[in-house]
Order: sequence, then C-alpha cells, then structure tokens
Amino acid sequence: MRALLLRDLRLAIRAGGGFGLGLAFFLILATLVPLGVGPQPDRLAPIAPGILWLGALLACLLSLDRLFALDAEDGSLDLIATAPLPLEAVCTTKALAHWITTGLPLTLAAPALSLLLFLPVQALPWLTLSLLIGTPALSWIGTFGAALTVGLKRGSLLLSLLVLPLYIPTLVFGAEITRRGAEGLSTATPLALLGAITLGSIAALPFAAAAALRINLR
Amino acid sequence: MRALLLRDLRLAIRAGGGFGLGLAFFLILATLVPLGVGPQPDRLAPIAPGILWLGALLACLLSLDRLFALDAEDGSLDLIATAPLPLEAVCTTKALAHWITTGLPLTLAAPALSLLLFLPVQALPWLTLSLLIGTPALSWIGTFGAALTVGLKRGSLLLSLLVLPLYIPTLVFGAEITRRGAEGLSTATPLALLGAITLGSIAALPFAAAAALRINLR
Amino acid sequence: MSIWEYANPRRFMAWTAKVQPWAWGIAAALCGPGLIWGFFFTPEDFRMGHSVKIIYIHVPSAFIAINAWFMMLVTSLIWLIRRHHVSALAARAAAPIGLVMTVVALLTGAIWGKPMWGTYWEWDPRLTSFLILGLFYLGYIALWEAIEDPDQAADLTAILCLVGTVFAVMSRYAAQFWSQGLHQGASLSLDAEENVADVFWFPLVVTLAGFVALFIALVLMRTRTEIRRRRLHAISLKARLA
Amino acid sequence: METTLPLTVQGLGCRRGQSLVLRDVSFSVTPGHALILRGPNGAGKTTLLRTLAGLTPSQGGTISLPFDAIAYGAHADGLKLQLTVRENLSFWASAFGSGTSGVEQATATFDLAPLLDRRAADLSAGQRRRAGLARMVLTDRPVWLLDEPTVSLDTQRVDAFAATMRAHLAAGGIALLATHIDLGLDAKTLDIAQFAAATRAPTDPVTDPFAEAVE
Amino acid sequence: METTLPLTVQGLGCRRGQSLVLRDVSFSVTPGHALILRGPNGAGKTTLLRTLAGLTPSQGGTISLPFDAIAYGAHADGLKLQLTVRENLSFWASAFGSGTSGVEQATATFDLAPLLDRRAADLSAGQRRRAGLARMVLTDRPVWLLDEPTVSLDTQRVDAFAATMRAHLAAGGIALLATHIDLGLDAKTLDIAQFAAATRAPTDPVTDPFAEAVE
Amino acid sequence: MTWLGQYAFDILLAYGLSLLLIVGLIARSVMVSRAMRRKLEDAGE
Ligand code: HEM
Ligand SMILES: Nc1ncnc2c1ncn2[C@@H]1O[C@H](COP(=O)(O)OP(=O)(O)OP(=O)(O)O)[C@@H](O)[C@H]1O
Ligand SMILES: Nc1ncnc2c1ncn2[C@@H]1O[C@H](COP(=O)(O)OP(=O)(O)OP(=O)(O)O)[C@@H](O)[C@H]1O
Ligand SMILES: [Mg+2]
Ligand SMILES: [Mg+2]
Repeated sequence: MRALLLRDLRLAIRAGGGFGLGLAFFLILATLVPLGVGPQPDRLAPIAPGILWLGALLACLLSLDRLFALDAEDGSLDLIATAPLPLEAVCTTKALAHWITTGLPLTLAAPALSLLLFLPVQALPWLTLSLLIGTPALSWIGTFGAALTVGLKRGSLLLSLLVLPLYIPTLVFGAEITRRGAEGLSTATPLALLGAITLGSIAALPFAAAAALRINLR
Repeated sequence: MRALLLRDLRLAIRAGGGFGLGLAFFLILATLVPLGVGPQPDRLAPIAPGILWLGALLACLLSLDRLFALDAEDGSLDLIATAPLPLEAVCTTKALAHWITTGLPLTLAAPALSLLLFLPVQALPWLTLSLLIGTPALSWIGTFGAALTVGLKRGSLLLSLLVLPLYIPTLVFGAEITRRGAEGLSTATPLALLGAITLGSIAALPFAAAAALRINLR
Repeated sequence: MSIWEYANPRRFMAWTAKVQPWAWGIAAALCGPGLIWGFFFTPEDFRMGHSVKIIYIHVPSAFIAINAWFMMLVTSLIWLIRRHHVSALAARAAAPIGLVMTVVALLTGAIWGKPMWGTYWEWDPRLTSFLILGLFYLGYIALWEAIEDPDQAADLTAILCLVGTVFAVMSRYAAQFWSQGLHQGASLSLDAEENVADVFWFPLVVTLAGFVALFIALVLMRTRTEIRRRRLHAISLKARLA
Repeated sequence: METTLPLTVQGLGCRRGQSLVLRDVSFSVTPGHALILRGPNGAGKTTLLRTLAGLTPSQGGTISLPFDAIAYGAHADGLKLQLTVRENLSFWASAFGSGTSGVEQATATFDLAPLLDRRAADLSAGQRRRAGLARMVLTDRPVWLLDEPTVSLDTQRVDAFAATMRAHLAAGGIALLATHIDLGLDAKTLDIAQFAAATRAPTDPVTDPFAEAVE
Repeated sequence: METTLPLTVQGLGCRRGQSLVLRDVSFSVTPGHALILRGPNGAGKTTLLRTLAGLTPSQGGTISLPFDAIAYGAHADGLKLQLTVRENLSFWASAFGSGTSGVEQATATFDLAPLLDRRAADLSAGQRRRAGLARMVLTDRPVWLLDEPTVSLDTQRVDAFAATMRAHLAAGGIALLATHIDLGLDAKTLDIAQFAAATRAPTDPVTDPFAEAVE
Repeated sequence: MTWLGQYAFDILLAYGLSLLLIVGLIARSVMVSRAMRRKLEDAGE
C-alpha cells in the first residue's frame, strides 16, 4: 500500500506538477470570477465562500479522470488487480494520493486566495477548517466515480456528470460553514454533518469503487 | 478533412455522448452555483452573466484534454502527421469538431439555464449571441493549448493552467455583452471586440497549434 | 413455484402480455376522468384561483418521479443479489419515465410559481432537491448508454443507483438546511388539518392512482422492449461470431 | 515460491466481452514443466490466460490452484512511463513483498543494470519488454502465465529469456506461454483451437436467459 | 503509387529525445527491393524509421525522397478502439485519398472481411495488427517503413504478409523493415549497429552551441 | 377561456407542456416497442 501511495505521489510530481497544478487552477478560478462577475467588493464578498468551495470542487474533478484511466491504458491496472493487494485498499490508497496532491494543497492555499474575493478575515479559519474536513470526501467520492468510468475512453465528461451531483451535499455544508463563519453564526451543525459525510465516504465508498473496478476489468 | 471531422464526431458520440455531456456539465454548474452561493435572487442575478460564461468556459476546458491526447496514445497522431493532410487543417478540423460537440449545444441550452440564475429576460438574446460568437474562440484557443500539452501524461491540469489565461479576453467581453444587454446598454463595442478575437483565433491559432504539434511529435 | 420464476424473461413476457392491456385500461380509466374532473369541475381556490388545477399534474408527476427512483433502487438490489436480468432491465426501463416525470413536475411547478410566487424559479429546497434528482436520472441514463456490455452496464448502474440514493437523500437534507422554502408542506398527509379541501382532494387521488397505473403500464411495456432488445442482441452476437 | 501441486484445469469455459470463446478447456501441468499455448490469431490464448489469472470470471469448470499462486504477464507491460526502471521494479517488488533483493535478482536476470535510472518512456520497445518481464521474477509466484513474452526481443535476449524460464522450472515452477514463435524451450504444446466454442455466443441457457426465444 | 527513384540516405544523423543514436547512416534501396534493418534492442531501428518518416528532424545528412512518398507503420497500430474496423479503414482511405476501392483491396489482402463490423477494441492482438497493416495498403505510397510488422501474427498470417510485401515490391515499391525474426523475404539486411553514435550526446558544436566551454 | 380566470395562460401552458411530454413519452415507448418487435420478427422469431 505504501508503495502504491508513493508511486502515485511520485507520478503526480513527475508528470508535470500534481501539487502545483491543482493550486494553479484554483488561483485562475479565483482570478476569473472577478473578471466575469465584476470587481465590486460588495458583490464579491457574499459569493466568496461558495466560489472558493466550487473552485476546490472543480479542481478536484479535473484531476480525477485519469486516476485509474492511466493505469488501465498501460495495463498496470490488470497487473495490480492480480497482485496481492485487495482492491479496496488500492482504491483507498488512490483516493488518499489524490487528496494529498489536490485537496491538501487547496486547503493550505485557500486563505491566501480568499483575499482576492474579499472574504471577511474572520471567515478564514472556518474556510480552512471546512476544506480540511470536506476535501477528503471529494477525493473519495471522485475515486468511486473514476472507478465507474474507467473502461470508457473520453469518460471525463461522463465522470463529471456522475460525480458532481454526488458532490452537492459536501459543497452545501462546506460553503455554509464558511458563510456562517463569515457572519459569526454557529457552525456546529454543518461541521458535524460535513464530518459525517467525509467519514461515511471514507468508510463505505472504497468498497463500491472496488466493486465497480472488478466489473470494469472483466 | 471531412473524414477527420466525421471520425471525431463519431468518436464523440460513440464514446458515450459527446453532445449531451458538455451540456450536462453546464446544467450541473448552473445548479451548483446557487448551492454554493446561496439562493437569493438579488445575489444571483448580478453574477449570472459571469457565471454562465464561466460555465461555458469550463465545459469547453473539460473536454479539451483528450482532443489530441487520445490520438497520441494510440499512435494515430504519428500516422496522421505522416498522412497527406496539412497539420494546420487537422487542427482546424479538430477545433471545429470540438465546437460542434460543446460550444454549439452550450449556446443553444444557455437561455434555458440562465433562468436558474435569474438572468433578466431581456439579456437572453445577448447571452445567446455572445456565446455564438465567442465559443468558437474557446474551441480554437483550446485546440492550441491541447496541442502544446499533448506529449504529457496527466496534462489536463497543465492544460487548464495554460488555456484559462488565454480565455480571459473572451470571457471578459462575453460577460460584458451579456451584462450590458441585461442593463439595456449599448453592446456594439464588446461585440466587435469579441468578433475580432474569434476571427483572429480561427485565422491564426491553427498555425500555432500545428507548430506545437510538430514539436511535440519529435 | 417460487415467485422469482416470474422474472424469467420468457415467463415475464408471457404474464406481462396478459397484464399489460389491463394496466393501460386502468390508467386510461383513471387519468382521463381524473384530469377532466380536475380541470373542468373543480371550483376556484380562495387563494390560488383556478391555478390550483395545475395540482392534478404537478403532484402525481412529482410522486411518480420520486417513487420511480425507489423502484429502480429495489430492482437494482434484486439484480445485484439474485441476478435476475429482467430486474435490471426494469430499472433501465423506469429511468426515462422518472426523468420525464421529474421534468413535468419541474415545469408545472415553475409555471405555477409565476402566478403564486411571482417568479418561475426559486431556489426552494423542495425544488432544488428535485432538480438534483433530475441530475441523478441523467447520470444514471448516461451511464447505461455509455457501456456496451449489457451485464456490465447493469452492474455498474446498479451500484450507481445504490450510492446515488444515499447521496440524493443527503442532498435533500442539505438543501433544507441551506434555505427555508416557499413550497407547500405535505398536504396529502393523513393528518386532516393540513389537507386540502375535499373538492380538490378527490380528483387528485383519482389522478394519482391513474399516474401510478400509467407508470406500471409504461414500465411493463418498456421492460418488454428491453427484453426484446437483449434477445436481439443475443441473436446478433450469435450471428456475428458464428 | 513453491508448489507441489500441479495446475489442473477441468472443463473451463472462457468468455471475452460478451462471447464464449473457449469451452471445456482441460489440461494439467505438473511442477517443473511448461506448457506452450498455440493457436491462430483470435483463437483465445489471451482469453484463457486472463481467465486463469482471475481477471475474467470463468464460465463453469474448475482451476486447481488459487489465483494468488499465479503471476500474469500481459501483452502490455504495465510500466509507468514517467518513472525510472528502478522505480517501476521497486513498486512491483513491494506490491508482491519481495523487497530489494527481488529487484536485484530481476535486474541481473534481464541485464537491466545500465537502464535502471532511465525513464521507461526513454526505452526502446525491446528494452521495455525486458523491464516488463523482470516483473515476473519479482512476483516470486510459482505459476507464470505469459502472453507472447518475446515480442520485440532480439535473438540474444530470447535466449536469455529461455534460460530464465528453465531456471524457473528447475526451481519447481510452472509456466504457461502463449506464443507464435519458437522459444527453444523443451515443453509440450497445447493447441487451443480444439477448445473453440462451437457457436461463439454464450448460448448456454443457464448463463444467459436470453439465449432462448423469449416469446 | 510509383517511384522510379531509389531511396538513398547519405550521412544521416538520427536523434531520439536528447541523444544522438545513429550517425552517418548511409544506404540505398532501389525500387522493387526491400531492406531489412537488424540490430539488437535499442540499436536505433525505430529511431531511424521515425527520422525517415519525417517525424523527428534529422541531424545532418540527406534523404533522397520527399516525406510524402513514405508510409510509416509504427509499433502502435493507430486504431481507434471505439470505431469498427471498417470505419477505421475508411478514415485512413479518405485521408490518403484512396477511396472505397482502397478499403476493399486492403480488406481482401489481410483477410479482414469477417472483422469489418467489429469494434477494434474487440479484436485480439494479432487481429489488431492485421487491421493496422491493412492501412499500409491503403496509403498507396511507394515506400513502406515498417517497425516489427509481424508482432503477434500467427505463422499463416506471417506468410500472407510476406506475400503482400512481395506484391508491393513487384509493383515497383520500396520497403524498409525493422524486425528480429525471419520474415521469409528475399531481401538484403542492414545491421544498424555499425552506425551507433560513438558518444551518445549530440556534441557537434554546429547543432549544440553549448557543446563548447562558455567562459 | 374566461372561466379559467386570470391564470388561464399559466394553466393551459402547464397542461399543454405536461401532456406533450407525457404523451411524447408514451408515443416513443410504443414506437420503440413496435420497432423492436418487428426487428425480432425479422430476425426469425
Ligand atoms: C419547479 C417547481 C416545483 C417543484 C419541483 C415542486 C415539487 C413538488 C413535489 C416534489 C411535491 C411533493 C409530491 C409528493 O410528495 O407526492 C409537490 C407537491 C406540491 N406542490 Fe410543488 N413543486 C414546485 C412548485 C410548486 C408551486 C409553485 C406550487 C404552488 C404554489 C406548488 C404546490 C404544490 C402543492 C400544493 C403540492 C401538494 C402538497 C403535497 O401534498 O405534498 N408547487 N411539489
Ligand atoms: N471485448 C471483446 N468482445 C468480444 N470479443 C472479443 C473481445 N475481445 C476479443 N474478442 C474476440 O475473442 C477472440 C479471442 O481473442 P484472444 O485475444 O483471446 O485471442 P488470442 O488467441 O490471444 O489471439 P492473438 O494471437 O491475436 O493475441 C477473438 O476472436 C477476438 O476477436
Ligand atoms: N525519448 C528518448 N530519450 C532518450 N533516449 C531514448 C528515447 N527513446 C529511446 N531512446 C534510446 O534510444 C535508443 C534507440 O531506441 P530505438 O527505439 O530506436 O531502438 P530499436 O532499435 O527500435 O529497439 P527495439 O528493437 O527494442 O525496438 C535506445 O537505446 C533507447 O534507449
Ligand atoms: Mg493474444
Ligand atoms: Mg523499435
């Protein structure tokens, strides 16, 4: 397992910047939104939590499509499936690697970028906290979606069609935590719900993903 | 050329729905933004033009990464490059196929989706017009970006990093046309500029894309 | 004989051939009079005026849209556990019906919203979770279409249906959490106090039953079509590979 | 890596995609022996190997050995092009638990030492194939299933591969090789064509209820 | 498809990635003849063929024929897996302007008729290879460059391929084949190893301005 | 249509679109069903 994790991380770095690129996409989105929407702070500030969370979501999504596809194309997926690694553990590792290369850097960078969108300062810790708790759910859900679509070439749009609706609860609670944090309201309930989603995803989805992979390998 | 166009369209349909899926992504985005940002019409209406244009942009982007990558992986790009088709024409055809499968359906669907974001009704024709004029630029610019990154596995995030900044002028003018249309102002200047960008992209970028392809094939 | 015998394609074709006309008949017998009664012979509501007539399409279609998904969930589970092909095909057959019903409920709601709330669309939690349900239908149908091997497609879509159900329910609560809505509470509940007046309620129940019959008839017919498609597929495989 | 059991296959049905390709496949290989699968293109060699490796579910029949006694080498090499040969090999070594000693042994066997620090993308076709074959040594499993292992190898490397095979067999291993060319191995051959499923659709009513008329 | 000119290569340098693999490659093939490239794995056969096909720029030297006299068949087949064999072939036929008659001819040559309506994804390795080779017939170009064309082909198909080659040569064509196994063709062989660039870095000051000391 | 009151347009639009969609679904199902049966008969059953 550790070997697979290290291999995936190494590939992410080697192939032109796993870490940097998720971030860069996030940065560009934070820049494009004011350009598309208009630069007024009073227009940007209220939408900042939602946009930042949306950016995290899309940055995750964009790097999902090749999670298993690359391994399937060069035949390593077949070989991994015959190696003495349970597929559930493979899926968990893949999701973890995905989170380390996208979710984690996004979480660390979000406070800096949120300034571009005039997010109130008191919301920053809540933004970071919500991303920290919520992004693992995005990675695990995404791994499930990637496992479903691994057999299909050009599956990336189908993948987003399948995965984005699954992202909705995470997005709603994540943005809600940040918004409440910005307004100084209590964040306990959405935090608990977001945590529950993440824990549930981590516990259950690897099994669904492994089942989907087995079916796709047939 | 016609053969290549037909092949690409056929592949887009065969591989699980080129047409529908770009649209579906657009629809999902129009749904997610209110979920992230909040349901208030007075918050959504002003940002609607920007968000719709951003959605078009991201929907284009998401389908770009495999424009040449699939052909490179299975070796057909090498073979196409040695066939008696000028690479410039190949790039033009690829861009056209991409526009037909994403830009065109987006343009047609945008008015319906704009209702979800409370875009004022008088802005609808302007939204459609700006998308009709602007989306070809997105496809042609995207083809150039795809040609630049074709050699790289996991190039899709790098691709977005390269392409999104190039999309900025199109986005700014497109959103501006729609916003002015919504407010009943004159749209002549941004329309002219957007048209110029599209014409320029169609005229010049295939050459840049072909040059990039040649270098990547080495 | 076990009840599962009816899920054998051949037996299924046999008994549905007999049941199907009845389903259509009942659907017509209930929908027609129900809608006519609702449209022509109900009084004005004191708040909503005649616009209350939209309820006779709106509520049944919303009801079917939700329950079609649950039917798909059940048949998917049957497929995953007992491997009855017809069960998977029934899930596939139901999905487009659910999608159309979702669209109808959304459209009628949107049109009704204009006179009632002054806007076609409002990000009300009930409405939002319905839109999300539509997205789940879309994804489910797209996955079926994208995979060629029917058994593989059945397996993958069944898994998607299971996971999707959990997330659709969570979305529903998330949406409620995220905004307080304008939409009606449950007025068809047994709790008499909230119920709409009887004049509106009787034709509504008739059309509701009619829509259920229509749904059953449609599912039977479409499942039969899917079975024939599979049979054709088996024949062509044989011919192609002989 | 030891097995005292023979690999015995009884009445196996193999399916690929939606068609039954082979039926009633039966053979047995005792430890220390190799079996060479022959058959024209499309006969079903790859299909049989994938079924034995547990990637495709079998359609009836029995396989005497558990899947995790089996190492499978496919048409594709499963190399990550972005990683060096060393990184590729160490990954498989830790996946199969054979550690650095395994990597060293595999490197020596396939003469990979000068290539260890090159990216797999910068190898020629034959060099990649060698790196792919080295994985088999790493697995430390008694039964090797190899699908056209010598594709792209030059004559000298084919001999080296044959020597490796002999060493594997001498250590009590079993090998099944699908190939179209002569490997210079002293082994029995099995013609796959004899098992061809007469009609190619899975028409067995037990497995496909749509095999019979539905109305 | 006719050339009366021989393919003459003079002092060609071939590079792959950043290293010079071959230098001073010189040979000549007259119409009606084939040349078989031999050399151990990694000698540079693929590199030479790619340079001749115009995919990689050459490092000095001359090639007598223009690139568009040349049809290149690589290690990979360039089939679109989602499309049927027929759709794949017709695409290449219209790209090379040889129309439906070309498709029919190619189908007949490689015995593809029963596979025409199958998706390329549902073919076995050898069947894919045949579909890939059929493309060469479609191109209607006089010079064929083939990189290990018979990989995965069974013995009977190798013979059929050799017959096709002979027909191509009889019609005045030229062929360069890189291969490790005997194709049963009556052709000269050229050992590529003799051209190996002694030092593998491009140190020629003309091409690399940093080859000399900078201070 | 005056008896439908001020909401006549909305009501008719709602009924019209919905019936269009539902009848369309039914018609499509029937057509596909017929086509499939015919194809199966052509295939020899
Ligand atoms: C796009 C907009 C709308 C959607 C998606 C929608 C959806 C729904 C749903 C899902 C139900 C519950 C059906 C069931 O549980 O069986 C329902 C019931 C109902 N809706 Fe809507 N609705 C929309 C707009 C409206 C509007 C604008 C009105 C009127 C002002 C309205 C009035 C009602 C009424 C009276 C019921 C029956 C309440 C009940 O018995 O549960 N709806 N709608
Ligand atoms: N996905 C698929 N669906 C249906 N049939 C398939 C599929 N993949 C392969 N086949 C068919 O199954 C048969 C067996 O293929 P297989 O790959 O096992 O042959 P093989 O003996 O390995 O041939 P080769 O020597 O060419 O590699 C072939 O006729 C092939 O066309
Ligand atoms: N991208 C690259 N960068 C640097 N060196 C490379 C690159 N690709 C290949 N090489 C090296 O160039 C040499 C020539 O490779 P080439 O593929 O031409 O060999 P080949 O004769 O075709 O061998 P084979 O018989 O194995 O196919 C090899 O030593 C290879 O390692
Ligand atoms: Mg094979
Ligand atoms: Mg080579």
